[in-house]
Amino acid sequence: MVTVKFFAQVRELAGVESLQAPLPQPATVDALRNQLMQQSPALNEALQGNVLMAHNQSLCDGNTVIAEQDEVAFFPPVTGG
Amino acid sequence: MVTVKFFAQVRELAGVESLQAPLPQPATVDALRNQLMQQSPALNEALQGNVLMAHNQSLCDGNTVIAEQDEVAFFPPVTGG
Amino acid sequence: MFARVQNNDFSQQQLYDELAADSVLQGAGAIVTFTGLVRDFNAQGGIQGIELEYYPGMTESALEALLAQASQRFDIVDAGIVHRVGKLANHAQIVWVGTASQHREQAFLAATYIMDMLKQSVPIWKKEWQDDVACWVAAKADDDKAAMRWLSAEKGPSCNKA
Amino acid sequence: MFARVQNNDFSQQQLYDELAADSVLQGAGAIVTFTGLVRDFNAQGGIQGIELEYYPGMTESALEALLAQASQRFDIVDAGIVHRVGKLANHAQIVWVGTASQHREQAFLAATYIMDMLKQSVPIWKKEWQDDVACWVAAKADDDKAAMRWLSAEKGPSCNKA
Repeated sequence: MVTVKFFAQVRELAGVESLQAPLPQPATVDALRNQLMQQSPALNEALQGNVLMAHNQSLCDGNTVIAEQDEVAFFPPVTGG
Repeated sequence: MVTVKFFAQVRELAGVESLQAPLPQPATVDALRNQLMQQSPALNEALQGNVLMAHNQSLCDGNTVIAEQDEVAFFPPVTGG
Repeated sequence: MFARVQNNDFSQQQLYDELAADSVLQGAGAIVTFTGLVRDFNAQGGIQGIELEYYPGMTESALEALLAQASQRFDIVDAGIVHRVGKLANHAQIVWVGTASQHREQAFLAATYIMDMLKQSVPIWKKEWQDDVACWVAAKADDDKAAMRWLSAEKGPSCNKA
Repeated sequence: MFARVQNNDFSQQQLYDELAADSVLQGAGAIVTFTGLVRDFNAQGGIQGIELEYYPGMTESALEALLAQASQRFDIVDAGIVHRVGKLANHAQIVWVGTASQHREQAFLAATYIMDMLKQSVPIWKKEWQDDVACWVAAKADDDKAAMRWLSAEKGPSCNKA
């Protein structure tokens, strides 16, 4: 299983802060995103469009390979500062 | 007469902080500078080379026209900050 | 170097002193600070404060990574960042960045760089309160451009956006 | 706007507060400060403090003129300069510049501009103490270049060097 976290608008649309998901096949961030989008209309909406991704707390792209126990996060473009 | 002021190295070389000089002919800052340089070896050395000039407390060039009671200053390139 | 995420306000004097203390001993002659403040309006009119969400763990490491990048890229002897999160009133301090260098140009460039990159790569999100409704702030194209200016001078980022 | 020449030390917090107080009410979201410090060495080795001479009257007006130029050139809501003169020990604060703007880029540019132009056009001269001898510091070609970068973008200075 991997830990999935959501932040800001993505979290609000998903309706959940965090969840556990089975490791997808192939084991990439993009595959995880697709798997989650098929799981519910809320997740489908939350993960559409310009969503940033982090793998074990580092920004990553969709091709990044993930493993059991990893942490993946989805969130909108950042607006701090 | 015009008031002449010297600062930093120029002041030290001139050996004087301030003096009164008759209005030169023509009445320009360059003419004043030449008149002072002929006045003494110390002033000749002080006013040689890269010396900045101010007329009534604004940076100016040698062609600037001066009048009775004006203040003219000579000093090296600035090094504040 | 210090990178902090906190709810509490910060003191200009304390942060300046913290940065300057070691820096002067390392030959620093120039210290630049940047402070971001909550403005009391947006394009739609007056606002009543903001709220900042972050990603505990990642936000701190992203700030530390940013300081490390700035140190590598610019000739600075020290740098620090403090970013507040949670609810902040109009006019409150949001973020402080300080850089110390032997020469002023590098201190100015490093502080500009840190702010430009922070606005693009550090996971913090802003909501603005307006008439009892809190709206997420959209990322600005200007901020993307500011960060891209630095990135285009590099070999390419090691990690891309989706 | 404030421009001061003084012998006494200044407080980071007080100057920041003075600049920020009005600025936030005018929509400032970004405050940049620059502080110049006495370094304890030069190209010849360790030094024992510096001494700054100025032109009473002209120095103050030159600082005020510089603030006015910066306000015209950049989109800032406020700015201030404090420059110390007289004898200053190693590591002492020499100069403080603060700028406030709605957006950070203009605040950074205005502060950089003020420091670059100050080093070329404000009548202040620095001596360094080294082994009981005080030597005048020569103007740096780098500082001339930094100022020229801004001037070359103008129609031309209204007043030239000798």
